[in-house]
Amino acid sequence: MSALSLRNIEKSFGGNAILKGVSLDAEPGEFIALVGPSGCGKSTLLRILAGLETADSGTITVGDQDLTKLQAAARNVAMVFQSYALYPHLTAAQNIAVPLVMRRLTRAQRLPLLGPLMPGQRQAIADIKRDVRDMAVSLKIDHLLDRKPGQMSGGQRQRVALGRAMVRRPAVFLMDEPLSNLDANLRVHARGEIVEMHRRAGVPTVYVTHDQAEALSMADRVAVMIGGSLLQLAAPAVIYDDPQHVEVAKFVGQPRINLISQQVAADGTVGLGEARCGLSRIDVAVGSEVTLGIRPEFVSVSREGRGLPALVERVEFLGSEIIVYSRLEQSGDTMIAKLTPAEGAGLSTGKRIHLAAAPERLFVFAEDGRRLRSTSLIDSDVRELAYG
Amino acid sequence: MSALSLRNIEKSFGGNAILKGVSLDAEPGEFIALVGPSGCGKSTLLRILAGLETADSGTITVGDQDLTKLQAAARNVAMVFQSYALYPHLTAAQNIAVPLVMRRLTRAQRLPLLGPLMPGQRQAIADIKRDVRDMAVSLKIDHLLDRKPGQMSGGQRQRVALGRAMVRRPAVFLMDEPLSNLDANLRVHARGEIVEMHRRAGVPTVYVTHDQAEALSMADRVAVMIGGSLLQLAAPAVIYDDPQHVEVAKFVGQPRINLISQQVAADGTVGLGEARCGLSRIDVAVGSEVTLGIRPEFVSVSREGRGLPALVERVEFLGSEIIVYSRLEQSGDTMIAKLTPAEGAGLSTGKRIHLAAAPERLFVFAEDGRRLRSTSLIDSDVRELAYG
Amino acid sequence: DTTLTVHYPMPGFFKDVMDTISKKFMEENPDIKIQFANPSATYEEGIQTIMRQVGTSEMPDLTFIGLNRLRMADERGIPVDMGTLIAKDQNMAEQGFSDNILKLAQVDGKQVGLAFATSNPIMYYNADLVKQAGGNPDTPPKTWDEVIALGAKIKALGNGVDSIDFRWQGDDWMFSALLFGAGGTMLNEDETEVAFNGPAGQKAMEVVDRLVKEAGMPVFTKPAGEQAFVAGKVGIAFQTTGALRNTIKNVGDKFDLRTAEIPLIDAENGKLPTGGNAVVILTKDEAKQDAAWKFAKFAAGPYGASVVVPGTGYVPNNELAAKSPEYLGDFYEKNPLFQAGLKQMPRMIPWYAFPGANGVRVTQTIVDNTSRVVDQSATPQEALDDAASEVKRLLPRK
Amino acid sequence: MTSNGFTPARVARLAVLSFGALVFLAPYIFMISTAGKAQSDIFTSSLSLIPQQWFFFENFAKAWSRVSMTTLLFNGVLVCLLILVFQVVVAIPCAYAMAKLKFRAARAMMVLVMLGLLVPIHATALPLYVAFDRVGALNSYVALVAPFTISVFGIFLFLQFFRSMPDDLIHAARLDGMSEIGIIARVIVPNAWPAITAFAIFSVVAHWNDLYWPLIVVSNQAYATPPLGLLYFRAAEAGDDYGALMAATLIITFPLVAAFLLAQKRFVEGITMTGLKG
Amino acid sequence: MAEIVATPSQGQTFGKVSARSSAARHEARTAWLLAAPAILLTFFFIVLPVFAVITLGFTDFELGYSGFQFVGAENYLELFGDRTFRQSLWNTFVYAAIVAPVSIFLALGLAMLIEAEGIGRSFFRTAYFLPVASLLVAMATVWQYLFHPSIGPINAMLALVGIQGPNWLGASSTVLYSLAIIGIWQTVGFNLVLFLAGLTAIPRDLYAAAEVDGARSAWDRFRLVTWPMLGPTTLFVTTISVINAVKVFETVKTLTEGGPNKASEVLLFTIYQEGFVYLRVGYASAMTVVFLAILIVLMIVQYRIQDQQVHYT
Ligand SMILES: Nc1ncnc2c1ncn2[C@@H]1O[C@H](COP(=O)(O)OP(=O)(O)OP(=O)(O)O)[C@@H](O)[C@H]1O
Ligand SMILES: Nc1ncnc2c1ncn2[C@@H]1O[C@H](COP(=O)(O)OP(=O)(O)OP(=O)(O)O)[C@@H](O)[C@H]1O
Ligand SMILES: O=P(O)(O)OC[C@H](O)CO
Ligand SMILES: [Mg+2]
Ligand SMILES: [Mg+2]
Repeated sequence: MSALSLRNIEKSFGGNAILKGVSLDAEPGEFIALVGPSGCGKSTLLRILAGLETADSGTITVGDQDLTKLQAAARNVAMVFQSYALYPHLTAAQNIAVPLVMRRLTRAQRLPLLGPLMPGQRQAIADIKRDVRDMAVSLKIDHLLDRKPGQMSGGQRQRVALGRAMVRRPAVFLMDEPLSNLDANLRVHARGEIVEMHRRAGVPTVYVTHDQAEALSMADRVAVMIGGSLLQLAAPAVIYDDPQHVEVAKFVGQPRINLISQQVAADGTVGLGEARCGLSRIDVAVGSEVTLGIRPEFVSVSREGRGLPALVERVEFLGSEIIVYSRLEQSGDTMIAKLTPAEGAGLSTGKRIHLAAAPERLFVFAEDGRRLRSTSLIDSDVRELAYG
Repeated sequence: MSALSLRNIEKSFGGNAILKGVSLDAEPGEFIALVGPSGCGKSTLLRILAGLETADSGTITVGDQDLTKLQAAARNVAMVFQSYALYPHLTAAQNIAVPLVMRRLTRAQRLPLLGPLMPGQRQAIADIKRDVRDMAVSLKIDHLLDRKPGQMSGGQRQRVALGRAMVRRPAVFLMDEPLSNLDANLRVHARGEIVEMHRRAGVPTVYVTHDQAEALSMADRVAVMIGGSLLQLAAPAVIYDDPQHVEVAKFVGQPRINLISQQVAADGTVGLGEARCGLSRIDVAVGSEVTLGIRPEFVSVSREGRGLPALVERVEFLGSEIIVYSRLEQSGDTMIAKLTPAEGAGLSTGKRIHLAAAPERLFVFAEDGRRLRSTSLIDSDVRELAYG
Repeated sequence: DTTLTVHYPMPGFFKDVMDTISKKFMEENPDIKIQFANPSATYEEGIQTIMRQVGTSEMPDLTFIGLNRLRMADERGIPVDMGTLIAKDQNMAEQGFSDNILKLAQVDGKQVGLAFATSNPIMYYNADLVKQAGGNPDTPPKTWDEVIALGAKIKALGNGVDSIDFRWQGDDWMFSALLFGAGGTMLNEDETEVAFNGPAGQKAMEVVDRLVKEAGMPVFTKPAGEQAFVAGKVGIAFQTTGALRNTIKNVGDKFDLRTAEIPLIDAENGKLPTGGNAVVILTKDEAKQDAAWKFAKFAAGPYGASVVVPGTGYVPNNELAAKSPEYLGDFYEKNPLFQAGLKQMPRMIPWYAFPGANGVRVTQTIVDNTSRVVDQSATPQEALDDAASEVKRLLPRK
Repeated sequence: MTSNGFTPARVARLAVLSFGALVFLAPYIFMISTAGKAQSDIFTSSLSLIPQQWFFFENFAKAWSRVSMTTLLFNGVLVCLLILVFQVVVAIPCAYAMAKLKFRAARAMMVLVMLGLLVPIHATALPLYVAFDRVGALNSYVALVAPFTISVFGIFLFLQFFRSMPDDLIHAARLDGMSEIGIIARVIVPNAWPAITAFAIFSVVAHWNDLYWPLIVVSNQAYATPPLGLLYFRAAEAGDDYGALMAATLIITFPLVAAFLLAQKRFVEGITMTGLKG
Repeated sequence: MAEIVATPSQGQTFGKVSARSSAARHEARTAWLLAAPAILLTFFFIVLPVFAVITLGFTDFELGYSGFQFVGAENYLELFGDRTFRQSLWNTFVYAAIVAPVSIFLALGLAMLIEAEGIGRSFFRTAYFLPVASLLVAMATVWQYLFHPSIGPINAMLALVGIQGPNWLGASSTVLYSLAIIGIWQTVGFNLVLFLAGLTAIPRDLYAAAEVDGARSAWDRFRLVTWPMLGPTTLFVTTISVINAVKVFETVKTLTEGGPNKASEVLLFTIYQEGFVYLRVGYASAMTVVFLAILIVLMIVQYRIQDQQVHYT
């Protein structure tokens, strides 16, 4: 039994299908990153999980408990919001205490003046205070406990939000782009903290982001969602090296993967210059349109010799690497290559270069976006092997 | 005579010195990127240049004209704001036309009802319309001219803002983080457009960003500003490969450069394992504290053998590369290494590795942050050559 | 051409009347134009407005001042002395202004205005309710005891019906009606001592008290009492005859409305205060004064009266109008409701005006204390004593 | 949040709101009913909303003819409009200067504004009346309008609104070559319409209905504003013609209600954006 | 800046200094110009009259008589012993103490109901706002009728359920409460609209966070989010409501004239009576000063209390 399981969740707003049957399972303690372009339905899915929104159909189970019909307040699910959604009028300590107060104190114990007269209230409050402090110490924000959110920096607020979510030891942990309000340096740092915190808490976590670097670097598995459907759910390396859909390949990887449309040749191959791939007849017919993909780091550039001729359009220096944008002379496609400074030395706009790629690095996608099985060949092999 | 020259600009707000004597010269048509951490004074400098803020002291000249005392409206300086600052109630065409209307029409000609009766108004307006359209065509936004900013996407707004700034052919062009509101993909694309536009216009440009990738990839020269002082102004490759200050090295480069504090050894060297550098006696005394810097891409990792032993703390997978965070066993310093997926395969938290660096890639900085001249040595050379 | 600005109070009564009179006047005097300033809701507001405007360009040329406020106006030197104008005119009596009538608008023998509308308090009653309560509407009660007894019976009808509405609010006029009816006066002869708390005053206030206690008179605000009466929910109402026309209109044919003379505590010698107002000339401009005098005479003259009487319910203030067939003629025969006021005319004496600057406050004090009796928070004696001591403080120290 | 179904909670909520609305509208219901009744039909012992005879036309005709309703409405519109225009024209530049320009008096002015908020016309009416009297300006549009040409509330409201307008927008306008007046006319005002609408409703409602000040300075019917006119129209004694009075009230209330209906969306938007909510 | 002005010679030597101050001076001059009409009008129509009121409060000035004398604190001493004034103070206090809180909380409750409701928002908003936009002078007549003790609809309806309705405006024991009901009726819509605006400005995320945090009931969410987030609105609404309640005048003037027996005499009505009816401007001015002082003290107290609790982001 998985720790968290979504089955076929569907949701539409005013006739627009936003989630088109999403299913997802998380193992105990697993960290799942949910990525996808803006508007693809990530937040909606998360809100359904939290019980803030009701799905049109589908079920949600945590452990062996069916949450589908429970109210948000009754689910033991914690969430960190993109805006942090801290209560601006409460101090950090009070913010963190809220979920405990709401759960541990009875309604009578929470009453403004009468509360302290209720039996057990004093003890419960002392316990809460201790737990809040422990949480704050472990997040290194114990010196901020008396500040209000308005007096804290973005990073500090984020930690308070984390503290508020974690303090009650939830069964599932949800985060909706918690880092997107931080600046770049802080973001890299905070990634590490969240991963660390997750490891200690060991709670299944769904982490929404549209930053693929975040997803790849933090998650045990990455779920790529596009247009309301989960296209692939796999370990980061698999997502990157073995995308099952052209949209996944396109979404993951910076700079973006090079994509070139081609018709399947009569010998059943497609390819880039001499690097060619054979396709199975079962998958695709000769002459039909497919898309070739090659990641920029696998495009090699030489000044002369073998490879497809191209004109350099722009060279971007990024310190540790150089990105070269060029246009293939034959097809007019733009190709991006990622080089080390040494490899890229001397390249400049207008120069003529030759591009090549290793055939085993080529992905082939069908017209509907599915990845096609392919065999890597070099030009000379083609006649013999392909389309057999 | 340089196209734009700032001499010793100082500015403080309420007693806090924000700009501490900044000087900067730009050649005709040069693109200068001004980078620095948040709050270092970049926007303040730009605003002083534009005349929106007055400097406490210092002079500004453009060509041979002293702008120091001119009001913003009288300077022929154009600026693109981070928020774009488009007039929300005007269409794109009207937005772009504003600076022309303000400059080419007399006050009488601008009057709401009487204006059209003034001589020459009709002709002037026709000219303005033509210029606006030409500008829009060249920015490929001629189909948007009738939309208001609220009906445009971020990228489209940005182009309208560029159009408004460029249409009047300013003597200096200023941009304050114009891309920071765009999403990552659009940002990479827009970089190319701005560079292209700048090349065509040939106007000296100061471009503020806190994104070092933007600065490195777009500018002719990069000015690194930290805490109100310009620490280095040089070509991107020089900034990256030959930083003159520890703060510059720290600010530029992603992931951050590794910095290790060390005392100068008795033989006048410092170093990392076997990679050592000799320092000049003139610069620094034996036993004094210096900082060693090495960029992550120059740290090599091996499972066994030579190099400093370290424990892997975290491995970040980023698709085309892998970042390894490890802790040196001897000193306890954290070291970051950037590897290809092949090099990084099999590394995971807790593994023991060995780190090495090429001595010629080491930077040495004095305690006050200045870069020190150093000679690269390998261990065996030390005794013979160093401190000679 | 002369334009006269005319100000008047109580538009509810006089708006139509004023319009008719001024239209006719302008027809007869094409060289004089009449324009009206904003009317004031009550006599008190009227006089305050004029006092504020004295000496400014806003001051109207003519105004109509409550008969009880003429003294106050005169003390401040506001009205133009009409004595000289009358002297010039010579034939006042022929125009229907008898000495008796002229006297109504004199202060210490000085002619400050011409009485325009005069009234006295009468009894209005709902014949249907009287009948239901077992009374005979054709023989209305003649004494306060009878009123109170009948009132109690009406009250006993239940169904939300109230017995009596005695119009004590607003000013001291209705209290005066009881007081003068008992033969009392407000102050002593030489105006040095308060006299209304004497025996006559006590009798008067006791009537009020008994109306509440024995006949169950409720605490009405002025409009509430009027509305309840015209709605057929009140048996007997006591107020000015000036309200007659409006009451007739508001009652319509909802019930059988009758009027009768108001009872007097001293049936022999009892008197009644004269309500109403007088036209007063304010303009000091000689040229305008002639036109103003013409208008004043016209309004207070027989034509004016022939409009005012049927249009409101006031009793005629001009002998010509009352007697000449050209004017009111057989009006009273055809409109028996109007006769009650007419019959009481011989008992009318001037509405007492307190000396000094605090006149308005004095009357307000009397009203406030009467209200304490009505809402039973004070006994008649307490109310009278408190009122007396307060009024004493407000009178000019001699 | 707003599901399509009628849950019990929702039914209860709607019931409470509708009942409340009924209570709040009750006076209007009686007003409309009375405006349709003959004089003798109004005060009766039986409660009936439906007139026995249909008297709307007569009452409206009477209301229209007995007071010069056109003058009242004209005066009301003119006075409110003049007040509003002056208030806006005076308050906007001042608020702009306080919000976006650096000058030393800004702080002192803020204090003045806050204190000014506390001083109602009722407090200053006496000396103002004396002053208007001395200069012979009573009974004039000047007297009705002048004391309200300054609205500290307006300054306060616009100040809040302008503070939330981005500085960059103003900087861009300066770089584009606009003078400060140009910025106000071409950038601030076109973008301040929600705030201006919100303020307009506050201002017009207050001055259309104001009785206190007109009662003091106006005694000439030619300058009477609607409430003053109605006050004259109201019976002074003996229930005068309530049907006509209600008809007149309806006539005078209508423009304001219509204005609110038209502007309410912007009004709420304006309040939201002016930061009155904080 | 002050130093620079004091030593002009030094200012000349350093071009940079004069450059800076000239630009700053230009900005300040523009600001003054823009604010000048407002400053002038504020001076003439607020500051000067307030000073005049304070001054007149020490005189025996009466309208209609020319000239006046300074009488020191005599007016204030008289105020002290003036039964009407004391009654009027107390009535005003009672009136405000009812109208302000009730109209605030009623408006808040209604605003939350309207906000939560999908349909009819603009209808309800208009229905409740209507009283704000209507002439009190005219509506007073309607209220007078509604409140009529024997033929009024309110008492008629009470009678239906067997309650003997009070003599609303007629009895000194109820008149103030009746006026308060009208006051509430007139104020709620105004507050409601302000609260509606405040509610729309609360980030939805906070409610989501509250739910996730375990705030099950609507009351919990109100306590945790709505009430604190409405702090600034509530402050503003309270300020306006209190000021407006203390300023009650129209209903008293048109319905009760302060009666019966001063039971509905309120501050502004008393001031109006003294100043414009009895024409004792000096005495009325002294009352006005007291009135202003009360307003200012009220506001200071209120800000003190609320400032500690109100959160501004
Ligand atoms: N309450 C709602 N009513 C109508 N449409 C909605 C609602 N909430 C979300 N949507 C729509 O559903 C789609 C998905 O929204 P969602 O917020 O889940 O996207 P997202 O993937 O989180 O995007 P982002 O990365 O920008 O946060 C969007 O097109 C949005 O407009
Ligand atoms: N008008 C001002 N008054 C007081 N301090 C100011 C003002 N403007 C800027 N500062 C301060 O000056 C410093 C520099 O501000 P500036 O806006 O120039 O930074 P920046 O480098 O543009 O930062 P960022 O990258 O965040 O935009 C900041 O500490 C800021 O708080
Ligand atoms: O209306 P009048 O002129 O009869 O005066 C009577 C009193 O004012 C009624 O209280
Ligand atoms: Mg989202
Ligand atoms: Mg900046």
